[in-house]
Amino acid sequence: MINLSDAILVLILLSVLISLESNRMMTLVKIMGLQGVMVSLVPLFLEQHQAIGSGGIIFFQIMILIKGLLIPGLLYFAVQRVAIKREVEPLIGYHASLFFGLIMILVSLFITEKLQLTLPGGHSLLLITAITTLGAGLFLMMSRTKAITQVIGYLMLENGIYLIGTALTKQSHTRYVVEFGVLLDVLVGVMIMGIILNNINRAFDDVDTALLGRLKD
Amino acid sequence: MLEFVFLLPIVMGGAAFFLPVSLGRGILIVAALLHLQLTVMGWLGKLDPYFPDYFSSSPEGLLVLLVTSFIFLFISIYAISYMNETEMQSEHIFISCMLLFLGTMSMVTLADHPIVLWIAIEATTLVSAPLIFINRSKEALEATWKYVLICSVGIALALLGCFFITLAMDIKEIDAPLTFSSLNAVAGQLDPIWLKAGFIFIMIGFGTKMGLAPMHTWLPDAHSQAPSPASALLSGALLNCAFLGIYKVHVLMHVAGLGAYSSNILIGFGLVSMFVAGIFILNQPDYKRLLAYSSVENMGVIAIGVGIGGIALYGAILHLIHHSLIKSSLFLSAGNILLGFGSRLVKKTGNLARLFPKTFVAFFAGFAGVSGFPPFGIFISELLIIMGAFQRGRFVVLAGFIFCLTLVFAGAARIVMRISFANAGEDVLVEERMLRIIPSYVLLLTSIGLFLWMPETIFEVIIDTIKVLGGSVNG
Amino acid sequence: MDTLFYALAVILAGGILPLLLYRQFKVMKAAAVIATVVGSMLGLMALTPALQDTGPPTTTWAWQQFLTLTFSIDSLSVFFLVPIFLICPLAALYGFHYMDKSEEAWRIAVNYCCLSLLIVSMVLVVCADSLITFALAWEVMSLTSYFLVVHEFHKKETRAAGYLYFVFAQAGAMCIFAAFGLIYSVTGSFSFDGLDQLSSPLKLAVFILTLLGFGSKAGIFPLHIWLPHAHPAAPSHISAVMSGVMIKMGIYGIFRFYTLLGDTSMLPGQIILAVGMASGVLGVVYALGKHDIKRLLAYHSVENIGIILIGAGLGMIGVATGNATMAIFGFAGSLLHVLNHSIFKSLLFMGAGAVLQKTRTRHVDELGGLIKRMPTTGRTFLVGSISISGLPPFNGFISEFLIYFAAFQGLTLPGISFLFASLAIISLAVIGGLAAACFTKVVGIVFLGEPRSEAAARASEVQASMTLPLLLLAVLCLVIGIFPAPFVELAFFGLRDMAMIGAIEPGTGQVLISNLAFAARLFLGILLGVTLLRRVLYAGKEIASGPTWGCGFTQPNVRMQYTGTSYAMSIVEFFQPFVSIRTVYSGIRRIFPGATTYETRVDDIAEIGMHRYLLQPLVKILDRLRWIQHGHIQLYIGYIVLTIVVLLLVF
Amino acid sequence: MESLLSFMLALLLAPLFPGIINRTKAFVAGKQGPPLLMKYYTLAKLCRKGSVYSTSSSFVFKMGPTVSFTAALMPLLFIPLAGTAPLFSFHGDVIVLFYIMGIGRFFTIAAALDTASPFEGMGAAREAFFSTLAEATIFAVLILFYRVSGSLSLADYFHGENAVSLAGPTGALLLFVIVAMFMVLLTENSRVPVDDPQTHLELTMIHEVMILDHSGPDLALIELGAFFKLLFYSVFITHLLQPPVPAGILVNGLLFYGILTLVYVAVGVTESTMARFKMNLVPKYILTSFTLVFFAAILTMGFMQ
Repeated sequence: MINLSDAILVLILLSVLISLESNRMMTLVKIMGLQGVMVSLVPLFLEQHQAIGSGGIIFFQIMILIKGLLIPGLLYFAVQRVAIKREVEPLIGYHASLFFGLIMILVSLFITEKLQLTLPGGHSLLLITAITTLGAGLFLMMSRTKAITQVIGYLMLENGIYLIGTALTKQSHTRYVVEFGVLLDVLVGVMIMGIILNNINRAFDDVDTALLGRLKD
Repeated sequence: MLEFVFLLPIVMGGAAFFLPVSLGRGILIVAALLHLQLTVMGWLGKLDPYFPDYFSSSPEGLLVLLVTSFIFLFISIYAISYMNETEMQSEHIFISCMLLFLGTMSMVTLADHPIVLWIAIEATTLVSAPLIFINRSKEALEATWKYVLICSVGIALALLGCFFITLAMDIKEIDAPLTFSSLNAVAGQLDPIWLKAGFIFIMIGFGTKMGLAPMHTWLPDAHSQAPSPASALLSGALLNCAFLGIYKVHVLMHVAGLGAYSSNILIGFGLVSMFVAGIFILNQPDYKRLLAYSSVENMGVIAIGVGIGGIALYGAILHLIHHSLIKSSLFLSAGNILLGFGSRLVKKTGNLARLFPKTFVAFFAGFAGVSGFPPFGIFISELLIIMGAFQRGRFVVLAGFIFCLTLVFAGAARIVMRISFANAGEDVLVEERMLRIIPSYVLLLTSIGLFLWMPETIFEVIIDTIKVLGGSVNG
Repeated sequence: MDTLFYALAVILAGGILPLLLYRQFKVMKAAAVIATVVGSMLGLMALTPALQDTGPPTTTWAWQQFLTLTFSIDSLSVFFLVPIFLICPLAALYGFHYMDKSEEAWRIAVNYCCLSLLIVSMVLVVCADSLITFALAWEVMSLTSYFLVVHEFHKKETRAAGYLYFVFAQAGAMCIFAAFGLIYSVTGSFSFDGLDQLSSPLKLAVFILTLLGFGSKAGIFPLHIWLPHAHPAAPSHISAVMSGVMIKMGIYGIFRFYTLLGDTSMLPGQIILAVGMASGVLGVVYALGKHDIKRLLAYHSVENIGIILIGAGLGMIGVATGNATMAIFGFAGSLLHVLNHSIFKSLLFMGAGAVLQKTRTRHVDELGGLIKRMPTTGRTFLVGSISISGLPPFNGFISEFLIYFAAFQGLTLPGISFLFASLAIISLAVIGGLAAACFTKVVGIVFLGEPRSEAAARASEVQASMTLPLLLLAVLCLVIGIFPAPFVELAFFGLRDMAMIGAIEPGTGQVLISNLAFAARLFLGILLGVTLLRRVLYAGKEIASGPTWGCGFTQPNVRMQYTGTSYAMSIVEFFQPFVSIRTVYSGIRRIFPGATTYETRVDDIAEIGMHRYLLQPLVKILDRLRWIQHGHIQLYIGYIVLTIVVLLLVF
Repeated sequence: MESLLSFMLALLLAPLFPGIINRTKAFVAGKQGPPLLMKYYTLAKLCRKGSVYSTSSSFVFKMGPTVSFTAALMPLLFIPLAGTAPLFSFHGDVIVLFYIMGIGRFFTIAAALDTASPFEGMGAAREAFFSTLAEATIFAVLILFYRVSGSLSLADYFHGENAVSLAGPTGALLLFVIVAMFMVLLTENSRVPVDDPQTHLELTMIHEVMILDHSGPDLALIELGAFFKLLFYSVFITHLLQPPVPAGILVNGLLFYGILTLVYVAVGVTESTMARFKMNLVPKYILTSFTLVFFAAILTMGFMQ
């Protein structure tokens, strides 16, 4: 079982790295879908979450549906409708981004090592993955000009946080109702962002954030 | 059932979306009135939570709820006239989102479970986004985009903070329900390192929403671009809700014996916020942004007051109440100015005293109030914060506090005077209407009223609120 | 105390009635004036019992559950209440005809409302007996006086002046609040009790903070910058109230907190004395350099505040060195000068207002010959000028004499105190001389000689409601000068409750004062005799009139008269490093020169310093920081990340 | 009674002394000079005449001579003359007197400005400036005297127990005062080198130009006032110079008037041997006198402790 969860985690890491160096919007969206599914699966393979009731099963199904299908689907439509140029248009080049991803992994490794003392053991890879995902999400938001990439970055950040949540906390606290609420928020968030993007596109004929710099002092 | 307080506006908001516009306005007022009634019932202790695991009525929550509900009523009255005047296109969306906004904010005030609190705060962001870009101008879209994205990122980090707090519990193998009330009970046993980490992330997360610098960047954009009733709500109600999240965790930290740590962080953010606000208030060309930065500054004041504790804590809570009343009134007046002159730029306005005498009185009184002149409550709150700061020996903080207050005052006074007195053309786009004047007057008069006579119940609730943090009015 | 509150209620009614009656212009003004006058008389009546016994008991109102508003009157309060109740009704009366534009009825109503609020708040400041009460009244005073300053807000310079005043008032208030916070942190209560329990470094800190706060209100150098802008901007009767009464609240604050702190060390006295000397000398030098009559008067307020502080500083040094006579006379002279200044300064401002109303100009060099056209205004202004120059037999001399007397007492002290005392004497002498020079300039250029402009030539006397206050105040100047005893007694009475001075024996200085009165009367007597002698000498003589002797020049015209600028320039140049003189001279060019201009401006170094070394750098730094709000969302998210990193690393 | 007589005598003699100055100057210049009683003739002539008033002037112009005369007369009531006690005296009278002289100056200046003449305005400006500076010197003298005698009245300075005198313990310091007071005398009474009463160019005058428009008895009052003022300052210096002689009133009186005459002669000699300063040097000159006295006053710190 452990091997399987590790495999998933490695896949997530890989998806993060690929997203950092991907130059096509569509690829990015697809990777996000994959990552969403993976992230949703992780808790199922963790030891302390073995006993999952029927409510849990339903919840995870919904979660996979939302993270793996609904949200990427939304993004997919958004890209199709909105982005005229399908390039990612980075502020920081792809190679540098990839390099950053590697550094991020190292940093997460370092943080995890440091935190090992105070953590219940056995989750080092999970934690590394989570922190890397989180960091990469923030990095994507800061280093790409397209507004959609920022939504994607946000999702990645969310995934990272979710992973840390699963890694660190006992399931008993976070009831499914609550987690569902969180999920719903994310979904609605992405929807709202999509609506705004749509409007922005109509108003500016583009969704480049370079155009979104008029409000300043 | 306590949950009615937020369910009612949410349901009515949902209904308003589908009902015809003419009915929607009625629903807005009726919902506001009903909500106020429910709030009062909540105050009287008539309502018990149906899901005590998630919701409860804490004194700080009740305070914020009352303020929110009160100012919402008057903002909605204003909004009706405002919508008339601007011939708003998607009025049903606006009304519906206003109500949803009220509902989610009420949910924040009643939430007792950290993650439920988180969900509610994130929900406020989402339902308020349409309020900002309702007129779909380029600037409004940009502002909304920044608002949603930055707040979402910030709040996502707060979720991480929530997880850390849970972890602080798990590590020590404590088995207690994850609610603030029960956390406070076991606070002493929580793992301090993770608690600190949790506080940092929650501080940054909700601090983003509260508008503390340097995470405040969305605030001036969103507040200036939103239609004035929405700005008033954002500034007067939403920021308080975010503050509530921080406050609850600060209480937890305090009970866990880490109060000094969280206090220092709060004070740091407070000072930075005040200073940053000062930078931008000086020579600010846009008066709605001015008000927005003033909100940043006042959130800083509240953070500092809470961080200092003691009598300053009472001052901070008082500041919160009065700031909400006065700032929302100011935004409503700003709405009238915007309607009258058709521009947010200070240099396009002027001579308010002659052209819009009623708005002028409200606007200037609001400015005097927010600058700490009597007879407005901010006079007391700022005085108490200064006194508290000395009592705790925080001289450097105090020096910064006073410097920033003066800086902000100097900057704002210049612009307010320009708007009020400078010579301008005689063209007026939209005349003043009583319906758009009375709400701002009522809000100001409420502040004056609370300055002259503080009802015993409110006083006691404030004392209840600050008791946990060791705050009292006797130093 | 009750009578006092009734008086305040009446005065407040005088503020609220105009708001309701503004449609009937005359009725509105009359209502305001009558209520203010009646209220003030009631207020003066309320003081009489306080003069006899220890004063009415403290009045306390509970407020905001845990705060109390406490009012009480001690002898110091009584003394400061006198000018409030004396000058304010006269100013209100003066305003009746001064504000004569019926189309501005609403604004004038607001003006009366603010004036009455200002009076009430000043009374409350003086009666306040707890920190929170004081702060409250203080802030109301600042706010209402601000509204009075911006009464003529359609003028750009008025707005600028109002802004400057507002910022200074608020910054000063912040300093005062800080001092209160410091006090509260030690005593743990909002009352005035227990201030003397503070440790001496804390006392000094409180003293300096209050000095900054009260000093900026009183207009001490270099915190006086707002004053020469705000006073000219306000309507003249408001200038009279502000300059005559309101800035004295700053002096009151200094006195009050000095008494409360009971700090008997040397430093406070030395600081106050040094500040007083700087304000006094520089105030009058700048006044000499100004040609706007109201601005000039405003600088004289700085000067007189300086004299008042010299007195107070000498008193404090007297207390510190145990020299009771010096302490008593220093403080008494200071207090009496507060009263005197309020009288002659409001007289002068009202006189200037009359000139302004009739000629529409405040520039000295565009006036002239007004004493023939406005006889009452001119004569009363002359009286005010002599009084403010501190010359006998008028009131200004009495208070300056007391201060001199204290300073001479200080000469017997050893070391540094001797130096301070002698510097005080020299400063007083120089201030006196320069003030006389300045007021000969004002009187000579504005009221004497020939009119320098059409407007001045066409001026006529103002209406009765404006001349009546002028006459009353002028008479008061002379009365205090000739019959000083009761007023000096009043000043001594004002000191009664200042514990550190010790009990003042009744009859202190009685001989001195009667001698002063004697000298004044002797002077007047001889003057009368000489006047009669002159009559006799002229009896039956031929009196002719003709043009002024032009020293050989046969076509003199009014433009050839000496101007105020040239009159003062050589004196101002003497003080050069402390005064900045800018000369703009286009020079004479070509063989047949065209029109040339020559202009000099005398600038305030405090103002220049504040702009150059404080504001400009600050604004520059803050402007640089504006890139924070740079507009791009990537950067904004970067801030959040940075904050996390910093917090995680630091903590 | 003898005080009153002595006072009357001084008043009578006041116009005589300027005659001495003129005779001294004439003597040094090798000329015959005007008669000693010239000033009396002038006064008498002026009193017989009527006046011409400028149409520009007001009542202030007419008040000028009266007030300045009164102000000049007052100090003589308070200063000991020829060994007799003054008519009036009280603690603090010096301050009052110098301020009363101030009001005299105030009206002189106001009257000058009342004529609307540019020349008179110019003179007034100079008068106002220089007398302010001289006032500083005078008050520095008062500081010194207070240190020495502990009193504030002219009578106590020169007649009391702790009278200031060259023979006293601080006599050396008085040398400074004598020099400085002499300089003040020249300044306050518009003598060379500060002002030249004999000049013919109005532009260079100070005091004389201010009274250009006065005529008749008014001018007489001004002139007489000026003599009183000069007398007061000279008496002041005389007292400092006069050695304490334990003899009768007559001897002291004669000694007093002898020294007084010498002071006037000294003024005459100064006028004969010096030229008038450039206007911009005058402030420096007065400041020198101030520095001298203030230095002396500071020195008393050493003497007294």
